[in-house]
Amino acid sequence: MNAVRGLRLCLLAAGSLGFAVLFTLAVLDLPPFGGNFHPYGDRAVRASLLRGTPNTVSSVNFDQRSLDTLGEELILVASALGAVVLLRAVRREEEDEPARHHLGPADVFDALRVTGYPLLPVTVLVGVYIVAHGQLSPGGGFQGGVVLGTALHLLYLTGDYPALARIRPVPLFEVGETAAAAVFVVLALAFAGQVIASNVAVGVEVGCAFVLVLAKFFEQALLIRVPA
Amino acid sequence: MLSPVELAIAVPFLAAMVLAGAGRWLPRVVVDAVAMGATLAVTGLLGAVLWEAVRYGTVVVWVGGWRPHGGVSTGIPLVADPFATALALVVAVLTVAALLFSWRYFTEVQAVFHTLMLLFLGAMCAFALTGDLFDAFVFFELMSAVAYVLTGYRADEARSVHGGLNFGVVNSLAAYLSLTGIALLYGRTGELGFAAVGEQIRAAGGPDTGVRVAFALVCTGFLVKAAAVPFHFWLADAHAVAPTPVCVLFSGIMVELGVYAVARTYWTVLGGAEETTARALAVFGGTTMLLGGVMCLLQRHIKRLLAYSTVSHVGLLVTCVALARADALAGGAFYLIGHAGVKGALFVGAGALLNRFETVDEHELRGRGRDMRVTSCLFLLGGLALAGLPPGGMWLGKVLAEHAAPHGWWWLTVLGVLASGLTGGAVLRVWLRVFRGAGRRPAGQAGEREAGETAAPTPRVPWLMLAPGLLLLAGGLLVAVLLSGPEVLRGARTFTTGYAGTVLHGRPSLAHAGRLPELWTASALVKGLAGVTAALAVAALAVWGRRVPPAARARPVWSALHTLHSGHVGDYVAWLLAGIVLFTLLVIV
Amino acid sequence: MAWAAYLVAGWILLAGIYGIVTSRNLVHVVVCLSVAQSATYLLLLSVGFRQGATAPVFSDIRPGRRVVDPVVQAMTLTDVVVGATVTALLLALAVQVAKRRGTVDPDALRTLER
Amino acid sequence: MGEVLLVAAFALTALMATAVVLTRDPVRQAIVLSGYGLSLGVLFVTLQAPDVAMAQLAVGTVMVPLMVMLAVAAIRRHQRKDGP
Repeated sequence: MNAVRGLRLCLLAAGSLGFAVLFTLAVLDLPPFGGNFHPYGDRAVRASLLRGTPNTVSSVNFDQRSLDTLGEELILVASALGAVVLLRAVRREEEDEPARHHLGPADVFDALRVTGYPLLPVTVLVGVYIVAHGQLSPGGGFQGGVVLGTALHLLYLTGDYPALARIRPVPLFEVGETAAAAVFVVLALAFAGQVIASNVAVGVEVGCAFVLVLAKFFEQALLIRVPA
Repeated sequence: MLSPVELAIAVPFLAAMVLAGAGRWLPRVVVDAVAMGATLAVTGLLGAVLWEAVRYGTVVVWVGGWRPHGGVSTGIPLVADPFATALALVVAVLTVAALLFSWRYFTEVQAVFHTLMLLFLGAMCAFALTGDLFDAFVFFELMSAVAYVLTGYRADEARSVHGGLNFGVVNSLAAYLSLTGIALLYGRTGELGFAAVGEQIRAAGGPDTGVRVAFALVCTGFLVKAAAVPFHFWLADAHAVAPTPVCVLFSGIMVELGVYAVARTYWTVLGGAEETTARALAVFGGTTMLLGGVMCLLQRHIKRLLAYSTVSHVGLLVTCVALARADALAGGAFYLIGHAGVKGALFVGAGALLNRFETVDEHELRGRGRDMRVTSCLFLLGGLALAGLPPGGMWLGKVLAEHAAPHGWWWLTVLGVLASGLTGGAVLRVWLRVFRGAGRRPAGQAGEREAGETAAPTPRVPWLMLAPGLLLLAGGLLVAVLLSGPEVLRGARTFTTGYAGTVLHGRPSLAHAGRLPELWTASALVKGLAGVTAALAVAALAVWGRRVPPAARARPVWSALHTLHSGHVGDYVAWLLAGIVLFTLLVIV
Repeated sequence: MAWAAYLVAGWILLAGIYGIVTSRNLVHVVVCLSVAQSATYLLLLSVGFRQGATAPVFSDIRPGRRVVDPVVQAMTLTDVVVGATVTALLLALAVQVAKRRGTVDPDALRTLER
Repeated sequence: MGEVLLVAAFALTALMATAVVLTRDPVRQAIVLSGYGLSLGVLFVTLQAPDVAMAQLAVGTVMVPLMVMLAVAAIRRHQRKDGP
C-alpha cells in the first residue's frame, strides 16, 4: 500500500514539475497581460452595438454565441435530472415526513429567524430585477436565476423546513424548468437575438433547476434514512 | 426556417425536454415511442444531410445567421462534412439500437433514462458537428455530465456510483485542461473557431512552442475521452457498471468521438502534417493497443473485458490519426464503424447474460449459456470480427491503415496482430467457457453478484433485446461491402483539406474521390486470417493451457497490472498529469 | 511581470490537482476539482483583459470607449455554470459512494478490477 | 492604483485557492471555499467583469458551499446510523 502511495506521489511530483515548465513556456508566448490584441472581442462589441444590446456579454451569450448557452442550460437540466436519479431513495431507504424536521440548522438564533422571513420577498425581487435588466446592465437570466433559486432556501435558515417543503412542489418546478429550457432551445437556434426573452427563459430555468438540485440534497441530508 | 443540421440538434433536445417535464404522467409506452420517434427523426435528418454532403460537399450553417464577412464572423458554425455527419449518424443509429434494447424491459425512474439518452444523442451530434473550439468544450461537458449520470444510474449499486465518480473526476479535469488549452489558443490567435484559429496560426508563420503546448493541452482532454493509455483508467470502471444500452453508446461512439476531436483539432489548428505530433500520437496509440489488449485478456468480468478491448481498438484509431494521411483516415472510418457494430452487439450479448443470470462473471457463468443459441452466436461472431475476420469493417480498416504506413512502421503490423489476437481471443475464451462449457472450472474466489437491469429476470431469448445486437453485428461485419470505398476516401480527403476555405470563405469542398488500394488481395486476406488465428490460439491456450510455463512465470506482471488499475481516483489523476506532460513533451521537442 | 497573472492560473490548477491526488476524502476531492476549474476562469479573464479599459456594458458609457473583451466573459460565465453543475453531480455521486461503501476515503475503497 | 488592486486581488486569490486545497476537513473547507468564491468575485470586478463576478458570487460563495455542507451532512447522518 505504501509503495502505491509512493508511486502516486512520485508521479505527482514529476507531473507537476513538468506541467509547470510547459505551462510557463506556453504562457511566455502569449501577448502580455492587459494588451490590446482582441480581434474577436472587438467584433463582438461592434455586433452587439449594431443590434442595440448595451450589455455586450449578454449579446455574446444570447445572440452571437447562443449555441454555447444552449449547451450550458442543458447541462443544468442534466444535472437536475442527475440529482433526481442519483439522490433518490433506493432499496431499503425510506423518507421521513418533512414535519418531523421543524428545526433546520440545529440552533437558529431568533434574530436570524426574524430576518429570514422578510428577506425572502426582498431577495425574490432582487432576483427578478437582475433577470429583467440583463440586456442593459450586468446580470441576466443566469445570475438572477441563481438568486431566485437560493431565495427559497432562506426559509430553511429560518428553521422552517416544512414551510420550505410546502412551497417547493417538485413536479411544478420540473415542468417550469423543462418548459423554460424547451423555449430556450427554440430561441437559441431559431430566434437568436431575443435577448430579453432569452434572459427570462434562462432565469426561470436556472432558478427551477437549482431549486430541484438543492431539494434533493436537502432530502438526503435531512429525510432519507435506512430504517433500523 | 431551420436547416436540417440545426434540426438534428434541436429535435432530440426538445423531445428530451418534453419527456423530462411530462414523464411522470406519461405511460411507459408513450415515453418509449417519443424517444424512439425523435431518434428516428434525427437518423433521417442526418441521413439527408450526409447525402447532401457526399453529393454536393460540406454543409456549413452559421447558428443565428452570423455568416462571415471577409472571412471573419462572430458566430458559431456547424460544419457537416461527410465524416462529421457520418459520425453523428452512427450516434443516432446506435441510439436506436440502445432504445430498442431497453424497450419495455428496462427499469425506469420516471422518464429520466429516456431523457438522458436523448440529451446524450443531441450532445454527441452537436459535438461532432460544431466548428468552434469553445462550443466543442461545452458539448463535451454536456455529453460528459449525461454520461456520469447514466453510469451511476443504478445508484443502489456501490460499483456504479464508484465507477461514475472516478469517471466524473477524471473526465471533468480533462475537460478543464482542454479549456486551458483553448484559452491559450484564444490568447494567441484571438479566435475560437477551428478554421479561424488555424488561419491565424498559418498567417503567423506556423505553430511555435506556445501553440504546440496549447494544442497538446486541448488534445489531452479529448484523449482522456478516447481512453488512450495512460488516460484510460476511468473507462473500464465506467463501462463495467453502466447499464447495457448505455455501454453500447459509450464503447461504440462516445470514446471514438475523442479521437475524432483530436483529428479535427490536429488538421484545422496545426495543419495535420507535423512530425512531432505524429510521433506523439503513434507512441500513445501503440501503447494503448498493446496494454488494452493485455488488460482485456486478464479480465473475468465480461463487461470489463469488453471495455478493455475498446481501449485496445481505440489505440489503432489514434494510430490512424498519427499516420496523417487520407487513406489511413478512411481506414479509421471503416474500423470505427465496424467496431461500433461489433462492440455494440457484444455488449447486448453481455446484457442478455446479466439480465438472465444476474452476473457477468465468466467463471460463475461457465457452461450456463449452453441453451442461449443466439447470444452464443453473437459472442462467437463478435470475437472473430474483433480479431479482424474478413469482410468486417475492422479487417478492412486495419488493412488500410497498414497499407498507409510508411517504412519504419513495421511495429504497427506486429501490434495489429497482437491486439487482434488478445481482444478477439478474450471474447472467444468467454464464448468457449460460457456457451460451450469448455475447460476446467478455474480456481479463485466467487464473482460478485449484480442486480439485473430489468424488473424480472428475462426469458431465454428476449428477442426485443437481441434483435438490435444481431442487426449491429451484421452491420459491423458487412460494412466493407455496404459502404463505397471511394466515397469514404473522398470523405477523408474533404476532412483533411480545405476546411478553413469552406467554412470561412464558402469555397467548394468536394475533394477528388481517388482510389482505394485493391482490397481483396491475398496479402490482405492473410492479414485478416493471421489475426483470427492468433485469437483462436489465445483463446485455446487460455481455456485449456493453464499450465503453460510462460504465462505462469509472468504472474507477478499480471498482478502488478491489476494493482495499477486501483480504482483510486488520486492514482488516475496522477497518471493523467504525467501523461499530459509526456504527450506535450513529445509534441514540442 | 506582465505574465504573472497567467502563472497564477497555473498555480491554482496545480494546487487543485495536488489536492485531488493527496486527498483522503471524496468530498474534498470534488471541492479540489472545482478549485482546479477556477484556474480556467482566471486564465480566460486575464487573456481578455485590457489595461485601462472598462467593463463591456454600454448603458452608462458612450460607444467608442475602450472595453475589455466580452467574449471571454461570456465564456467564463458558461464555465461557472458548468462548474457548479458538475460539482453538484459529483457531490451526489460521492454521497452515494459513502452510503454504499461506508467510507469516503479513496485509500479505503476497494478496487473495481475483478 | 488599478495596478496595485489587481496585484492584491491576484495574490489574495492564489492564497485562498491554496487554503481551500489545504483545508482537509470538508465542513471547514466549505467555509474557506465560500471565502475563495468571494475573493474570485473581487478579482473579477477588478478585471472589469461584473457579469461574471455576480454569477461567481451567487454560485461560488452560496450555492456550491451549501451543497458541500449538505453532502457532508448526508454522509454523516448515514454513518451515524450504520456505524463506520
